[in-house]
Amino acid sequence: MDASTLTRQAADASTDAPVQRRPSLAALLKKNPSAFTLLLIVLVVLTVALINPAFFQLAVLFDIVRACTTLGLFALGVMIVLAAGGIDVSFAAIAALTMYSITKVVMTWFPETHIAVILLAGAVGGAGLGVLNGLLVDWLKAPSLIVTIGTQYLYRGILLTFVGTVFFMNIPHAMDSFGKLTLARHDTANGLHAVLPATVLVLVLASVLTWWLLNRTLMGRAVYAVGGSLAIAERLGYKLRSVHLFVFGYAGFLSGLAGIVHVSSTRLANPFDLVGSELDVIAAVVLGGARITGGHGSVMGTLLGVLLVTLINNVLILAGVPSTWQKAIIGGFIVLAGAVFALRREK
Amino acid sequence: MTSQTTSSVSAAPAQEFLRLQGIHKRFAGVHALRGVDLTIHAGEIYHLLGENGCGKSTLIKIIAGAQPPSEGEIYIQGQRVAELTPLASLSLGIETVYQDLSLLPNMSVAENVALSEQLVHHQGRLARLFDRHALNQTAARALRAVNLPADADFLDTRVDELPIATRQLIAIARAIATSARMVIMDEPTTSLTQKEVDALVKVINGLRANGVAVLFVSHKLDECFAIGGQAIVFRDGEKVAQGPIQQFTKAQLGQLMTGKQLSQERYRVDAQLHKPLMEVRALGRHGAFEDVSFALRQGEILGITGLLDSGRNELALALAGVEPARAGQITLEGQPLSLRNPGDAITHGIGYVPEDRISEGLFLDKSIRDNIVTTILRKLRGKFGALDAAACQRFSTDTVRQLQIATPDVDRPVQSLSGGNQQRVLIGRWLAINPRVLILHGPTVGVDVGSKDIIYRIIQDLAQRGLGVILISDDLPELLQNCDNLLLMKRGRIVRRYAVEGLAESELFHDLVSEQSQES
Amino acid sequence: QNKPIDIVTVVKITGISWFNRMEVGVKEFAAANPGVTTRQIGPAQSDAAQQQRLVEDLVAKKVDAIAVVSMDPPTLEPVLKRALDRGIKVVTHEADNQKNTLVDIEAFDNTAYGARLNDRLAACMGQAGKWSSLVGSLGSQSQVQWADGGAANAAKKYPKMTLVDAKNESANDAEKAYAKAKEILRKHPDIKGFQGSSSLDVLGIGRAVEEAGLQGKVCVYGTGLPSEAAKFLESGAVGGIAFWDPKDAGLAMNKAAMMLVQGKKITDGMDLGIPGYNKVTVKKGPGVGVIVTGQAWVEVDKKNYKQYAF
Amino acid sequence: MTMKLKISDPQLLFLLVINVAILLVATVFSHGDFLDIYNFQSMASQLPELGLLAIGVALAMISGNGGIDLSGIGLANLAGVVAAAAMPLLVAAPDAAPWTYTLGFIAVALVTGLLGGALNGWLISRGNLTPILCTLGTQMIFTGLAVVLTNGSSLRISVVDPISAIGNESVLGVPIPFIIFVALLLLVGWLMRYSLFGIKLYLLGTNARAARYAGISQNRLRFATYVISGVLASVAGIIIAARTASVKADYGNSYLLIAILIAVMAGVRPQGGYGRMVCLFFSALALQLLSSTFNLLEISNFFRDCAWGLLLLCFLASARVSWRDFFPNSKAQLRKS
Ligand SMILES: Nc1ncnc2c1ncn2[C@@H]1O[C@H](COP(=O)(O)OP(=O)(O)OP(=O)(O)O)[C@@H](O)[C@H]1O
Ligand SMILES: Nc1ncnc2c1ncn2[C@@H]1O[C@H](COP(=O)(O)OP(=O)(O)OP(=O)(O)O)[C@@H](O)[C@H]1O
Ligand SMILES: [Mg+2]
Ligand SMILES: [Mg+2]
Repeated sequence: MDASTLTRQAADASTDAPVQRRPSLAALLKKNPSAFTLLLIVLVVLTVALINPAFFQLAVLFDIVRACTTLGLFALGVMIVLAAGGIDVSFAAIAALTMYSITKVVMTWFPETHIAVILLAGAVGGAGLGVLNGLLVDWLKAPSLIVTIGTQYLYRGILLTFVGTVFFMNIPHAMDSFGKLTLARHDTANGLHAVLPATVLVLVLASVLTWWLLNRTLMGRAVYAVGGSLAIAERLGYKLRSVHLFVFGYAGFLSGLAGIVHVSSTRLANPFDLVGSELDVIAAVVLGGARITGGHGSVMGTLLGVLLVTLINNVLILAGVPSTWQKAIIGGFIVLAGAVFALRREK
Repeated sequence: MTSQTTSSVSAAPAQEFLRLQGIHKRFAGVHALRGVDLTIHAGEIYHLLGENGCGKSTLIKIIAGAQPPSEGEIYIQGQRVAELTPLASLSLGIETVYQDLSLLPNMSVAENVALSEQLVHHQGRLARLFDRHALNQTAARALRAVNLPADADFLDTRVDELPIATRQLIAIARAIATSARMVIMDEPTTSLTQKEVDALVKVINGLRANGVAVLFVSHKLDECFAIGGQAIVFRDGEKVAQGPIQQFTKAQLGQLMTGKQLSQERYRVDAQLHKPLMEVRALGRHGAFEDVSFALRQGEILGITGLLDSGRNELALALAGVEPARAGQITLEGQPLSLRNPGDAITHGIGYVPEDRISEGLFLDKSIRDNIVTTILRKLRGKFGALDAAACQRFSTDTVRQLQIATPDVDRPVQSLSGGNQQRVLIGRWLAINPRVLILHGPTVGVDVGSKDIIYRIIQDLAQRGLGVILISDDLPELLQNCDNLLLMKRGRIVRRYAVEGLAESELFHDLVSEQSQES
Repeated sequence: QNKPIDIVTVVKITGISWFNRMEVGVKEFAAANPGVTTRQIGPAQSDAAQQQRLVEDLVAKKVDAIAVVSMDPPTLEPVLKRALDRGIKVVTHEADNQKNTLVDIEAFDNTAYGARLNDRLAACMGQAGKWSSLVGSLGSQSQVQWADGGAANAAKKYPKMTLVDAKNESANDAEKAYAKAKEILRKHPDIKGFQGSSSLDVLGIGRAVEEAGLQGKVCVYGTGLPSEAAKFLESGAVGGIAFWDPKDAGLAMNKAAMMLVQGKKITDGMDLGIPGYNKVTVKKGPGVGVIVTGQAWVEVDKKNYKQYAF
Repeated sequence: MTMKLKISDPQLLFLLVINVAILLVATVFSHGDFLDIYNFQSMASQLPELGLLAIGVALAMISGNGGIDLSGIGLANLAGVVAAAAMPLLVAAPDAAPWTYTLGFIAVALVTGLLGGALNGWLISRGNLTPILCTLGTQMIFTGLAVVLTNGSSLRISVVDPISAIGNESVLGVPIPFIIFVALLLLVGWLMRYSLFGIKLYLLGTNARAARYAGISQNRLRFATYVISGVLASVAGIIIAARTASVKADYGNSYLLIAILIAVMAGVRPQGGYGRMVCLFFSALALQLLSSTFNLLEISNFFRDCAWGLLLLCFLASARVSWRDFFPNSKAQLRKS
């Protein structure tokens, strides 16, 4: 048989089926789901700037970047879990448990601890709880949504029953000064300071690390493999347990960091904080192009999704929306963004 | 790629690579393998033959480490392997093309083909760097070996954007991407065209020449004869025969596999074609098929064939209302139809048995009964609009009896049936609507000889009762054994029409693979 | 008669400083009154529905008296009615619109409290300029009354003050309060004052002000707890706070409950023997019971906050 | 055949055991106080709000394709708020026409729920939105609109006899909300088991593609699912309004996760195709029993959260340990989330 026809035919087959091979806008968007998120961000920015030109100032940018930090750390963790085909709703409880316990321990016994040690402790503590999630998911062979609903209740219950409920106004000195540390400072015309806090660096580093893990290590590839199909990945030799432990552990790791960053930047440790923000984070990640069904998600997209959600949450007063209308407007926007995203999925 | 070191082995007397001893596999309630002894030598080709559900895939999964045996011992190169994990199996050089392909839909072609190499190289440890350059190189080499393009664009394409035939080739490419010692192929040719199969045969011969053992599973006996090697015949989880395949005749193999005599005869006899039933005029959907016209009479079995991407799939989907046509007209008994969705087709008595019974047909963990009555729920309504449970039970039990579906009761999940029985359940579902036209798309893909026989008899019986049957298939003997008339499609158009009676397979085959593209 | 009087205090949410302080009062009351057992419970989330369920279970248990700090008075009406029907004595706090209560204890008049905070804010602002207000949630009756009381006060007395973007919701979250304050600062760079309502509001606003380097230029007043707001009072980011001592409120509620169980009445001008409730005014409430109002509010600033250790 | 299935259902068995265990523990530790008729009435009237919302969540999950309904409690509140705001305009003197007021209230609330559910259904089935994203958004829209209508504070409704009866009275000792809940649960259970809707929904949830090929119209089914869920939410809203004599935009904001908890503990499969209403009932009952027991025994409410979490994990563990060998397929089914 002549092999050349076969090659041609196979090549035909491979190019015909995905018809949109032309370099059109539609094709670009299809290949790059985060482009949609970017588009939405630009739209919001333009709209708000039109309503209130005061929006265009460095100070607002600083505020928004700052507000992204904790949400961003959570979102990266959730994204990696989604990419591996799971879902995690316990991350906020992990963050709350680690940040509060660590603050309490440091305050009570080691008030002079260096911030690096505290961050490390947060990361390790969070990773530990995350690994427990991973072990349970792996051992119980149950959907991670169910498992993490269980551990969410468990972690929060443990925190509030056994660790404490009263918030600390006085946080360890190291955390306080970490929260105040600034990267850049900008004085507005009317004498207001706007600062870009150093806590943002944690998000930047975490993003770089996440990107590197996902794209440059075998583990990163394994995450997508398992997200693509758990059964197939297993039979191709991927160790599911390692992947489960890794993704949930890593999500926990980021949550632990997020908790410490949260305490440092709010400069108080409130055990009731953070829990309740789970769905917003998941919404941000999904708006960043990850899929609930697994196997997809990128660092860039996730950061854009976070930016989009933060933006919506932080421009309503600037845009002059009365406080009673704000919730409905945010909801409307999420639906709208979801609809735009759904258009992408249709051919 | 196949390694240099093993190629020297082929000259020497064949070495034992793998030995299975007393392998049993029990699933809850099923004894799938019953004491299998098997030896695989390097540089030899083996054909694992047997009916659906006789345990072929199970055996393969055990060798590949995907499932542990319940009992029995595995020796590889003389060494006993206590626990064979997928990774261990891969490390020992056993590569598998699974029946379901086992490709990761969300990952790129390159990753699907070559990521395993790096995984195995690092012994499954994931805390290692990933080498994209090496990945692309390995992938490109393997893809070229199966005649797929290897440019950067194709390497980066996501697998779920590719047609099934290309995917099957990618799965094969994965198996030969690294220096395997043994390659297992579980029905690798189900969606390949003859040309692609021929190319695969070359690949297999290349492997053998390099001292690689090949374990090949196919229900298409002709392929097996063409490839040559050892035949291993399974029946009900036991090995019943082994020997050079050329020593057997097809009939013998069939008998060994089923335990009964099978006919090679034409099933279609005494055709009685009645008045015109369905007429399709200038049907088209841009980019899929154009200007398709044909007529179907009551009691007629009309075959449609063509290579992959010939538009026959799309035509079938249009007739079933799944992806409606944009141009042209369909009339049924003189009435023009508009088929916008499968519901419309059902209303007009057009039934469609889809090609991929797992993803398009069955509700695997639902009962056989639910799977059969799916299309006639409305008719089985009783009091208060509720489903009449007794009627459902009666109806599905009748169907099970008529179609000889092997199950003690209809409450079992349909996934507990073997392939051939599942297919019959699906056919039963469509017979339930009392169709005037029944479209069967690859009704015997992955179905063994015994089940095929039953399915063909059912088809004949339907035609006898005055239905119009459209049989879409690329199994030429199947078409020749069953049809009255036959349409050949290429590039979305009908290029030739045949009356099947007396048509020779060689002529049909020649037309199928020739470059001719205009209807003559 | 031998059975001790069983009084249960139900708070809005359990565990936070405010209600821990109240629990001190609740326990103190039992210690001081033999023959009375008291305890305090509250939901784990700030949700009116959860509080309603707790009260429901107490009614089923048939305790002698229930003292409730209502999350949302109207939602508790039917269950409190059932309590009364079952002979359980009901005392409420922060619920002057509660109908099914025998005694509602108010530390002070809410509108007057809001106005008073606003007066202090105005004094700091020089009675002129833009100001804004925050509330924990729009659903919180008393906090909205304080914010509205402040707004009405300013509208009446200080024509040069303009209220902008009023009643922003902070969701009882210091971080959200901070973000809202920041956004208001961006929108109105010339803003002069903030009035907070939830005890977490001043913490968030204070931080925003401090970060912008506006201590002393922007005035921040609101409800708060001395221990929590200390940092910002010291730095000058928060000018002053006001509160009432939850411990005393707890004592007052339990006292009233005990008196009800014993069949005694609270009359106008009575001394409950608790600071701030030495000369209570009693007026008829919207329902069957009375509203007992004290003069229990406390105003502190940088100078004197240390006197209060909670 | 039905009996055989019922007993062999591991979820149901587990839930029954749990319910009995909690009941026993509560009785022993409370020295019998728990077995008070009033206590049971009280629990029975607390159960329906959450139970109805959980049915909505369960239906959405069963429909597959990542189905979930996060907007239930938001819609319940909105339905109550719209009715409470609209009725004074329609019926000037509620006390003079109590029945008109009540029926009007119910009608307006139901229509609101219907429309809200239809919005969800339309967005998800036609607009192709990811259910979790869509219902998160609409949840905010519903709550937000209720805030706009009420300025956030609670709104009292006219406590006329019929409406108050819905929330607070009993028939033969059984609280009316409970009767409503059980009736609706039975109705939905019947629908799921015997009606074309239910059977098709299970099939759709199991394999959407196969359902399409078999002529089952997904869009219509999904739409109907969310509409039913919306209507159930509005019934919850009516019960809440009647039981609290008021409506409020953010009442029950903690119900969102609890409703999901009830559904998953009932064994509803998050990826679709499976879920039983009997199990849902016992799952809701278990949580209610546990919660009331803890209140009775004066155990911290925070610890209750712990216990719920543990209970759920035990439930999963029990399925893993003892029934694995008997249900080889459950492993594969349970896997992916
Ligand atoms: N996944 C499963 N779970 C439980 N039981 C199963 C499962 N798969 C198969 N079985 C049982 O094993 C029995 C044996 O099926 P088997 O594959 O031998 O049928 P068969 O006669 O070979 O079918 P065919 O004629 O189509 O090849 C089936 O009847 C079924 O009850
Ligand atoms: N996971 C499982 N659980 C229960 N039974 C199973 C399972 N996998 C396979 N079986 C049963 O084991 C028997 C052998 O199945 P197997 O897949 O090996 O057949 P096969 O020979 O590959 O058939 P086919 O030609 O249809 O691929 C069948 O009865 C099948 O139903
Ligand atoms: Mg068989
Ligand atoms: Mg097989």
